Parts: sequence; structure tokens; C-alpha cells
Amino acid sequence: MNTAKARTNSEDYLRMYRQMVRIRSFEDNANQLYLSAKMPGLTHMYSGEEAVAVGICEALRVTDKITSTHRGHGHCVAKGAEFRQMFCELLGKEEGYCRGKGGSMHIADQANGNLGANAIVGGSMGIATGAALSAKRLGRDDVTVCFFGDGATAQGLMYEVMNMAALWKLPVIYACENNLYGEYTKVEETAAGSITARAEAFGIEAFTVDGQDVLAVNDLTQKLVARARKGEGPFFVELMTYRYHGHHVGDINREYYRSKEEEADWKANRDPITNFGKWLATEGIATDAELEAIRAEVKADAAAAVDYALAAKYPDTSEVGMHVYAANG
Amino acid sequence: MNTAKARTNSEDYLRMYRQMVRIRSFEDNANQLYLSAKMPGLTHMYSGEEAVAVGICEALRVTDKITSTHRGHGHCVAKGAEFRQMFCELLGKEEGYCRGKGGSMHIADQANGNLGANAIVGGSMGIATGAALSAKRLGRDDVTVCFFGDGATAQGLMYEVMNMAALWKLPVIYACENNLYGEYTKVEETAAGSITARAEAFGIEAFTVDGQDVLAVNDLTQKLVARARKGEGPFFVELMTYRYHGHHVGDINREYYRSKEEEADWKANRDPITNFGKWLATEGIATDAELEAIRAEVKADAAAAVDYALAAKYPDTSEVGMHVYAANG
Amino acid sequence: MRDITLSKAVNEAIAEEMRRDPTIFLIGEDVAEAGTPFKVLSGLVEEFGPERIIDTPIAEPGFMGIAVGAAMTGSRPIVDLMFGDFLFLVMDQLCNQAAKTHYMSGGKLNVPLVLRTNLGATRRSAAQHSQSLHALVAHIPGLKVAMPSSAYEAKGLMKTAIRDNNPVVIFEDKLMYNDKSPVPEGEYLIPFGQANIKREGTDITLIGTSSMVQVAERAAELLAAEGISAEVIDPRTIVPLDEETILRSVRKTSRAIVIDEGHQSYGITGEIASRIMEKAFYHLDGPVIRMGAMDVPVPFSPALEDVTVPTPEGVAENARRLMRGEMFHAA
Amino acid sequence: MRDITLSKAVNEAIAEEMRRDPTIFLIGEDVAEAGTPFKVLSGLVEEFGPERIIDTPIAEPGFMGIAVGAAMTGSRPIVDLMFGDFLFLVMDQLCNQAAKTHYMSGGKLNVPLVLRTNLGATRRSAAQHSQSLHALVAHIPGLKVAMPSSAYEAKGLMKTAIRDNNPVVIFEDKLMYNDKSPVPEGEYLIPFGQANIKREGTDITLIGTSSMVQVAERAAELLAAEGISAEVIDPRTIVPLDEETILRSVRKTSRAIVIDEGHQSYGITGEIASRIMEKAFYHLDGPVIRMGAMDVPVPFSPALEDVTVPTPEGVAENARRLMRGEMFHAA
Ligand SMILES: Cc1ncc(C[n+]2csc(CCOP(=O)(O)OP(=O)(O)O)c2C)c(N)n1
Ligand SMILES: Cc1ncc(C[n+]2csc(CCOP(=O)(O)OP(=O)(O)O)c2C)c(N)n1
Ligand SMILES: [Mg+2]
Ligand SMILES: [Mg+2]
Repeated sequence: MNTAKARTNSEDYLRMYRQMVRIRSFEDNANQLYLSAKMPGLTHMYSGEEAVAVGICEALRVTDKITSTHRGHGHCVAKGAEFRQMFCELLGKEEGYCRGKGGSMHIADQANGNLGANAIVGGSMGIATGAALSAKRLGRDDVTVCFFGDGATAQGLMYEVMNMAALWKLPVIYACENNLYGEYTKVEETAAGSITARAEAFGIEAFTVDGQDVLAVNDLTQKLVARARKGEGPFFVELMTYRYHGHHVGDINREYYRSKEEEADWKANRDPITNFGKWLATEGIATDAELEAIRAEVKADAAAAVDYALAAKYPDTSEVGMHVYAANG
Repeated sequence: MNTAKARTNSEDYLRMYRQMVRIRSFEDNANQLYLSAKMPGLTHMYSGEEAVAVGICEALRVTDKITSTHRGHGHCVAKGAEFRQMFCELLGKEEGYCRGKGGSMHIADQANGNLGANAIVGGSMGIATGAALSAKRLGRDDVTVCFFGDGATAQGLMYEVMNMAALWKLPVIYACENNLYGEYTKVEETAAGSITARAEAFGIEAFTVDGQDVLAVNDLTQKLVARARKGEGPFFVELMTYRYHGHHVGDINREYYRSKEEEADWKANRDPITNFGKWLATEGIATDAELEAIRAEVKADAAAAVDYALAAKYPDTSEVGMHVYAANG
Repeated sequence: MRDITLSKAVNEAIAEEMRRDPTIFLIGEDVAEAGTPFKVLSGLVEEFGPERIIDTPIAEPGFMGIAVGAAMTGSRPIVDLMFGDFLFLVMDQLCNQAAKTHYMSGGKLNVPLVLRTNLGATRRSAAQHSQSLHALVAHIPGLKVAMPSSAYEAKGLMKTAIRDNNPVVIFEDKLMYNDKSPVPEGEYLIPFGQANIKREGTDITLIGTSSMVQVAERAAELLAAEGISAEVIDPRTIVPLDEETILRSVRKTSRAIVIDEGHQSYGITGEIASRIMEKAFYHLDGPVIRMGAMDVPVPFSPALEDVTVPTPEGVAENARRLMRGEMFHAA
Repeated sequence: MRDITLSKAVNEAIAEEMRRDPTIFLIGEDVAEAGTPFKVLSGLVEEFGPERIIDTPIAEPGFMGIAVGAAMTGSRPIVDLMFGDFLFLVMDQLCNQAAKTHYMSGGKLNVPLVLRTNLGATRRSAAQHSQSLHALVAHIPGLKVAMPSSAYEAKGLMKTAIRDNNPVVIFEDKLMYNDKSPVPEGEYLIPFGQANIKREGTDITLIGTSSMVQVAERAAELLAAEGISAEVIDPRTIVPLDEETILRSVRKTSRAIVIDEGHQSYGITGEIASRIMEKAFYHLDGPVIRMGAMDVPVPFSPALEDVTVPTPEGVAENARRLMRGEMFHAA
């Protein structure tokens, strides 16, 4: 655990802790909704990777933008979204962030700068780079973070936009969540050479960080965001992390591609919430009881939001033809 | 001039010289056909870059494959094509390599292993990589060379296929003809970082070579081809070269993107044919008169082929519906 | 005959062809151990090994391009594209390269490859995993396009596709993978360009593609109960299209409805309806009715998604109107 | 009014809008100093600077994606795609992202961008630089599609496209860049979804898109000399499509030919013909005739290329047959 700035900002630390707990709690509920057949379709759990989303998003302002992925609930919560509208969206309800039209894989929260999850692997890399170009051109000092997985580094689009981001010095941070797998395949089998070297070859400064250590992630991001705001971007960060669940909620029997021992080891020894909790207690920032209270509170919030969403109404079928085109003028 | 192996193989040297002269001669005639409005459409001249195509193709066997570009006449000649069918193709005649259906930008010569020029920048990178996969899988030891320009390094497809070529150790050589410009733009404005580093980041060995020195190109290629045949590929080579004409034959006023002085300097001091000719004479491999005889002979060949092609007949209009689908069985 | 799933039928077709011809290989994401997310290819890597069942990185344009090059040089690749929606990523390699190579080379180069992918909404997968994009590829000369409507067609068309010397795109309905239907034990192929008359009838012709054949069949049952005799036709391949079988039917029934799960506007229903109207105009008692999916991105919410695709009830209702001579659109 | 080229009209439209709205920028290959290979944008970088007229590397998917992200965050990008054939490279960003974002976000995110590109064969540019691919994008809900037929339309439609809050694809005919026609000095916009009756007539309706409007007009002249009065309609936008104007005309003339430079099969002629037949069936004296480009990759050889596209003579011949009541296709 990175101890820089320990105790200097208890409030920030506790908010990070709470945000990580909120993500875990959201995912536990989403998984239950799937298992109890109350959720339409499939969804991809972020559990285990909380320190990545929270460490990064806590370094951002509301007006900073992010683009997210198919595994997007964590980014959405971390960038400031509310449980109710999120669960409503996952259940296809009218009060969802996207009025039920997007669902888990397209959840967006434009008011908080989340330009949306994306069901095309790598599909948001251009969008993030474009948001950065937009900010720069319009004279705003907003930064954009592009989240994507190790698997997405195989998509050519990434190299096209990194080239332009580097040529034009855009305020964008490419955040590669390397959770060691893309679907059912190990990253070694799909990524030749070095991921960070690929960014460096375009003249982009690249970093590798322990994605289970929220403070390490946050420290690095704060520095890079500050530099990007000053026009020193783009940057590339590879965050080493792990997803606890299967590729999606339906991916139950997965021993053919990864062992139970490996999973158990990450959960037991590298859990971002447990470890950060221990550190907060050791540093005297919060007692175990205080942390337990946060967890209980979040749990109750989540349960209430789930109940709300389950009872909420579906959009009227007349909405099906709405929002194909934006109104003009 | 690389003097390794000087005099050890006069026949090879003279063939290289002749092939370079043949390309230059072909292009001079193609340009004239355009200027005299005898050629339909536009075309892109290879003049100035002859040492690249010849140095590489002279290291290949007939069964080795190449993929070519919009600037493809040089590759086509170097891989063994005949003037007559080439000029017929440029003029849209029935006896052309593609029965007039392809034209300059799609000229292919499958019998000599030329899988075709391509009018999509970067469009042949997958094709070349696939030809290499095919050879490997079918147990042939053929090597494929993928020709492309500096501009094509901006296309994401390149990174996608380099990744797979590296993972699967495919016998493919990516040959980047860096002629300093893509259309009307300098390479510095469109390529961030380092082109060879991009290949290296995928674990691919990369080389830079003087593309005006046919022996240097040939030596390097021979080594890499031999290694690729043994399964040590893929490789990446950046060949520093220069195109004498505009981007295409119609690009006449080009001082807004490159100076006449620069052009004159390359022609005067770095011409691959002149310099190789001087070296052949100095080394006593051929006299000036012998070289002059080669040039005269090629010139006559080219003129005869042009006359032939001008007189040749167009395909019958009934051919328009042929070759949309290959016959089965 | 035994009943097998569409998924198994595809698997058998590929396995049989791969046993027959060593130049065939299969390439795509998670096709080997995982056997694809839909488990269609399970077992193939065990039989044919990772050299012939090739797992790729998530690089659709890349492996599509690789397949084109392999096809040009003696291999017969089968490309597995996990979702039909990813077609947008491979369009350049498929349409600018694969589709045109034979023509541009004056017949000298062939591109014998199969692109197998899927279509179909109502799986709650939202706008980027639910599209039915066959119209896009059907528009490009040089490509053939097959749309199996059951396990039987899935097997027979796949085998024909693999033996074809051209690029063939084959769309499976991802909601039908577990549907069982009778499939012969022995080898059979279904030729391209031969429509199948699924059900004979005299009053109206229902032309459906892929899962819409089932929708048409169910509509035909509803109509039969009311004494309306519907003929159901499955074109099986939309390129080449068996116009003759369709026209013969319409000349008999004088009425037709075309049902398809692609977006209606600028989709395939317009082509089929136009050809009928062009070539059987004087036999028609009313306009050919088109029923495609709604012209909206596929919404996630079940409440919305279900109304975007044609239903048996909707087809039956349009058939009744046609029968009643109600020219609802005509003004 | 003065006569200006289509090229100049596009240039003016962009310049006027960029002066009005600082959030507009233009992005593409060789758009700045070079002003595009067709020189359509010459002078813009001098006025607006390289920050707003942005030269890119040769990375169509990349700059298309960048434009989508910029459009979602307060900019109004104009994307310059050098050849319509390169649409295949940007389909994912255009169709999976730009077209669907507004819908998937439940109306919260907008993507106000213009993709300007071109179409048209007979330039001896062969199969990968000659395609007319508007049917592909017209099929995707969320996109609007404009097809100017002269300098006048090119300017007015471009200005409307730039002000539209949705992704708009605008296809210029690359052979028409130097064609001059009258264009007002003052500002004007052409609303989307309003067809233009180019020439009034009573016997037959000729519906043409882009340069095929000229082909239709020339056919109308040929026919006029024979006493046949043809009405020529230019839809101007195919999404949205002004059905009413087309139907009103056909209800009057009872005959129609649809002429387009995209491949005929599964292209836009099928959609327009179907809509006419669906909604004006009882007014028709014969089938709607469709004339698209041949279903072949565009060949290089002039001898072959010229026969692939509709001609005034061909249109006139079909019109005569329709007038004579020859139902050549009907059996
Ligand atoms: C273009 C595209 N190809 C394939 C898929 C199917 N798919 C969804 S998630 C995924 C794996 C992504 O791996 P990674 O980027 O590492 O993200 P992770 O799931 O590990 O978070 C794949 C292949 C897709 N959605 N989009
Ligand atoms: C995908 C694509 N984008 C753009 C073009 C237009 N174009 C043709 S050649 C060219 C420049 C290519 O530059 P480079 O790769 O360096 O090759 P060079 O012409 O210098 O040999 C461009 C932009 C194209 N043909 N294909
Ligand atoms: Mg991953
Ligand atoms: Mg170049």
C-alpha cells in the first residue's frame, strides 16, 4: 500500500473507500438479479477491479469525461452516478439513465461526464480522443479518461487514435485495465510484446501501476491529470487488476481457462477493498466499526434502490420510436 | 554503397540493374501515356524507389508472395511481370494481367506471386499476413513481403495483423517504403514517435535501411527471408526512399508541400540506378557501354510494349458481367 | 433422421468438411477451448487442433484480412464473427477486398472463404449486439449471402458455403441455436439459389428469411384456422435469390408478404417486393406488403424490444387485410 | 444568382457555417493546405487556421471516432472522407456509435456531425474508388442521408446538414465538382425531406438521385421530343425521404422509373419502388422500373465501366416501353 499523503486527507480516503464499496455492492445486487432471473440479458461484473475506477475517477472533476466499456458499472458509480437510475437502467425501466434503452452495456451519465459504456470492444477509443480534442479546441481544460481492457489493445483503432493524440498533444489518458483475460483467453495468448511499449512507440509516456491499490492509482492519476490539463498529454496507464466473476454473469464453469486457486488467491490477498480498509484502520483514519458502518449503509442503499427499480415502470411502448433522431433547433 | 559480396555474383548484379532500369522505363512511358491523354484515369509513379522493390524481390523465389500498393508498378515488374500485359492493363485492354478490369491500382500477377496492388492504403496488410499463415499451415516454406508506405502506418489494421503475426511467428516481412510523404503531407506530421519502435513493441525485430542502395536492401532481405523461412519471422523493415514524381501523375504543382531543391538533391545525389551503375563500373562488373546497352534495350522493349498495348483491343462489353463470381467445382 | 439443434448442425457441417479438406481452417475469437460464447464450435479444437481452430486476439478487421489473404493462397478459411453487429468492423476487408478480388484480377485470384456470423433481436442485448445486417452485404456484388432457417438448412448451406469458391456470408439466428429439427444422418448439401417451399398454399405467399420463416409458418397456421391458405417460402440464400420459385408462387396466389428481421427501410424486403412487383405485376391483387424490423436501433428494455420485430399475429393481420382487398395504403 | 461550381458551393457552405459557429471544425486527410485532392476545400485553412481545418494521418476509423467523441461534447465536426469507398472503414464508428448514441442514451447525448464524402463511377478509378454506397448508410436508423444533384443543392443541403443535431452523411458526385449551376448570393438552406420537382410532366415520373437527376432530365428531353411528358423528381435526401411528393406525382402520371448510381440489387431503388407500389398501387399502369448500377464491382476499363451505369437513352427506352404498356417482365 502506497503510504504517500497518508492521513492528509481523511475525507478523500473515506470517500474512496465508500465508492469502492458501492461498486462491489452494486455488482453483488446485479449478479443476484441475474441469478434470480429478474434482470434481462447478461451483464459483466466489475468486482475486484474497484480500485481502478475509483482511484482514477477520484482524480477527476465532474466536467472531466470518461468513456467506459461493456464492464462499465464500476466506472459509472465512480464517476458519480446514483444507484436508483442505474438499477432502473439495468432492468430496462423508464427512470433509468437511458430510459431503459441502453441497458448495462450502454449505460451513460452525461451529467457526470460519463459518455457511456460501449459494447464494441475498443469502440470508445475514438470517442475519448475526440472528447479531448473538443475540450482543447473549445478552450476548456477538461481531461478525458478512456477505460478499456487488455483485450481491447488488439483493436487497431487504438493505434490510430493514439497517433493523433500524440501528434496533437491531446488531454486524454488511456487507462488499460489489464485483468489478465479477455473473455476466456489469457492476455499472453492475445497480446504480443509489451502493451506499454506500444504506447511509447507513439511517443506517449506510459506507466504500469498496481490496479488493486487505490492510492497508488489515485496518486499517479492526479499527477497525470494535472499534467494533461497543462497540455502535457496524452498518457497511457496499464493497471494490473483482476475480475472476480466470470467474463459475464453466465460464465460459471471457467476452470478450463483459469483456476479456482488463482481466483481464491486474488480474493484473499489482493482485494482492493479489504486491503484499503486494513490500511485505513492501521493509519487510524477509520475504525473497523466505522468501515463496517459504511458497508452496512451502502448495502441498505443498494437494497432500497433494487426494490425501487424492481417496482418502477417500463417505458411506454410508444417510446420505441423516440430518440432515433435528436430534434433540431 | 554496400560493398559486401562485390563481384561474387555479376549476373545477379546485372539483373538487379536491369530490373531497376525496367521499372524506371516503365514509369517514364506510363507518365507519357498520361500526359498524352492515352491512359484512362490516374496513376502513381514508382520512379526513385526502384532499389526497394528490386532489392527485396531479388531475394524472393517465384512462389514467395508479395502484396503491393497504389504505387505498385515497381513491385509488379520486380516480381517478374512482363511489360506487355502491364501496359495492356494500364490501358484497360483485354490482354492485361487482369483483362483490363483492375487497372494500375489493382494490377496483380498471380503466376509470379504478386497478389495485387491495392487502392486502399494499408488494405493489403491482412492479405499479406494471411498468405503467410496459409504457407505455414499448408507446410510450404514460402515467405510473404507486404509493401506499404509510411502513410499506411497510420492504419490500425497494421497493428492488428502485426500482433497476430508475432504471436503466431508468421513468415511475413513488413516492408515500409518511407518516401517521406503521404500524398501532400510530410511524414512527421502524420506519424508520432518511431515507426520501427511500433513494430518492436509487438516483439517484432525491426530494421531501417537505405532504400536507395539496392545491395543494402538485398543483403538485409536475403538474411531476413532465410530466417523467416526457418520460422524466425515476422520482421519489419523501414526503407528510406523518395518518389521523384508527384503523388500521382496529375500532382504537378507541389511546391506547397515539398521544394524543388529537395527533389533535385535526391535525383542528383541519391538516384538508385545512377549510383548502382557507378558502383558496377567502379567494381569492373560492367562497363559504361554495357550499362548503356542495357538501358537502350529496355527502352526499346518498353516502347514496343506500349505500341502493342495501344493497338490491343478492349475487352468485349459482354465481359462486364464475368468474374463477379468464381465458378465452383 | 434425428433431431439436432441448429448449433450442432453447424458444428457437424464444419467438422465433416474439415475432415474432407485439410485446406480448411477456422479463425475467430474464443473459437477453440471456449467453442464460442454460444458453444457452437465445442469439440472442434479437440479434433482438429489449435492449428486449424485458431483463437485470435479481439481484432476483427485483422483476422478478416488474414482470412482473405489465406483464401487467395490455397487455404479455405472459415471466419467466425461473434456477433453480426461486428460486420461494421470488417466491411473494408470483406467488401473492398474479398468481394472484389476475383473481379479485379480478371478471374485470376479466388477468395473461397466463409464468414459465419449471426443476427436476431429480442435477446436483451441492446443496440450493438442485436442487429440483422444481411442487407448490407447483399448489396455488394461478389458476395453470396445465406440465411438458414433451421438446423437442416444450417448444415446443408454451411457445407455448400465451404465448398463455394467465393466469399460467402452466412447469418445464423442467435436465438435459434438451441432449436431442434430433423437432420439426416448422411451427408447432404443445399444448393445456393434454391428456395424452399416450406408449406404449400393457394391464397397468399409469405416469404420469410431466417427465423422469420417460423414467424411466417405460425402466421400460416393462424390463417389456416380461418380458412386462408398461405404458402410459405424460404429463399435460403438472398444472394443468389431464387426469383423463379417466388414468382411462381405469387403468380398462383396473387398476394405476397415479405418478412425479414433487418430494418425495413432500404433493407431486403424492398428488393424482394420490387422484384415481385416488376415481374408479376399483373398477377397481383394488391401491393406486396413488407414487414421488416422497425427503423430504430434495437432498444434494451424488453418492453420496447419486443415491438420492434415482426410477429405471427402481425403477419396474419396483414394477410387478412390483403385478402379483404383492403388497400390500406393506397390513397 | 451567379453560376458557381459544385465544388465552390460546398466550400461556401462550409465557410459560411464556420464563420457563424465556432464549434464547427473540419477533419480529414489533406484537407488543409492541399484542400483535398479534388481541391474542394481550398482556402479554408487560410481563413480558419489549422486548428479548425485539421489534417489527419491516413486513419479513417480513427478520425471518424474522434469526430463522434467531439460531437458528443459540444463540437460540430465535419468529417471529410476522401472517397465514398472508404465508408467501409468507418462503418463501425458511424453505424455502431454515431448512429445509435442518441437512442441508446435515451436522448441525453447528441452526435451532431456531418460526414461528407462522394460517389460516382466512370472516372476510370476502378473498383475501390468508384462506388456509390449510400444504400448502406440509408439502412441504418439514426443517420440522415443527403444526395445533392447540383451546386444549388450541394450548398443548401450542406448548410442544413451542419445545423442538424444528428449524424448526416452527404454524398457528392465526384464527377460533378466542376459543374456550374446558378446559386443565390444570399444565404439559403434546403430543408431535409423535401423533394424537388425538377421538371413537371404528366405521363411518367422519373425519380433520380445525385447525378442521376441529370440523367433523368436528359431522358425527359429525349422523351419530350417524342411527345412524352416526363416529370423529374429529385428526393434530395433519401433519409428522410419525401414520400408525399413522389406519391403525388405517381398518382398523377401512373408510371415511374427510379434511377440511382448504387448497385441495383438490395439498393435504394428497391425501397423507393416498393414504397410507390405499396402506397400508390392502384394508380399504377405498370410496375415501377428500377435502374441502378450493374451488380458488378466497377471495372477499370473504359470499355466496360461505361456500360455499368444508367444512361439517358436507357431511361428513355424504359419510359417508352412503360408508355406502350409493354410489360416486358410480366409473364
Ligand atoms: C469488437 C468486439 N469484439 C468482440 C466482442 C465480444 N467481447 C465482449 S467483451 C470481450 C473481451 C474483452 O476483453 P478485455 O478488453 O480484456 O475486457 P474485460 O472483459 O477483460 O474487462 C469480447 C471479446 C465485442 N463486444 N466487441
Ligand atoms: C484507406 C485510404 N485512405 C486514403 C486513401 C487516399 N490515398 C491514396 S495514396 C495515399 C497516400 C499514401 O501514402 P503512403 O502510404 O506513404 O504511400 P506513398 O503514396 O507515399 O507511396 C492516400 C492518402 C486511400 N487510397 N485509401
Ligand atoms: Mg481483460
Ligand atoms: Mg509515402
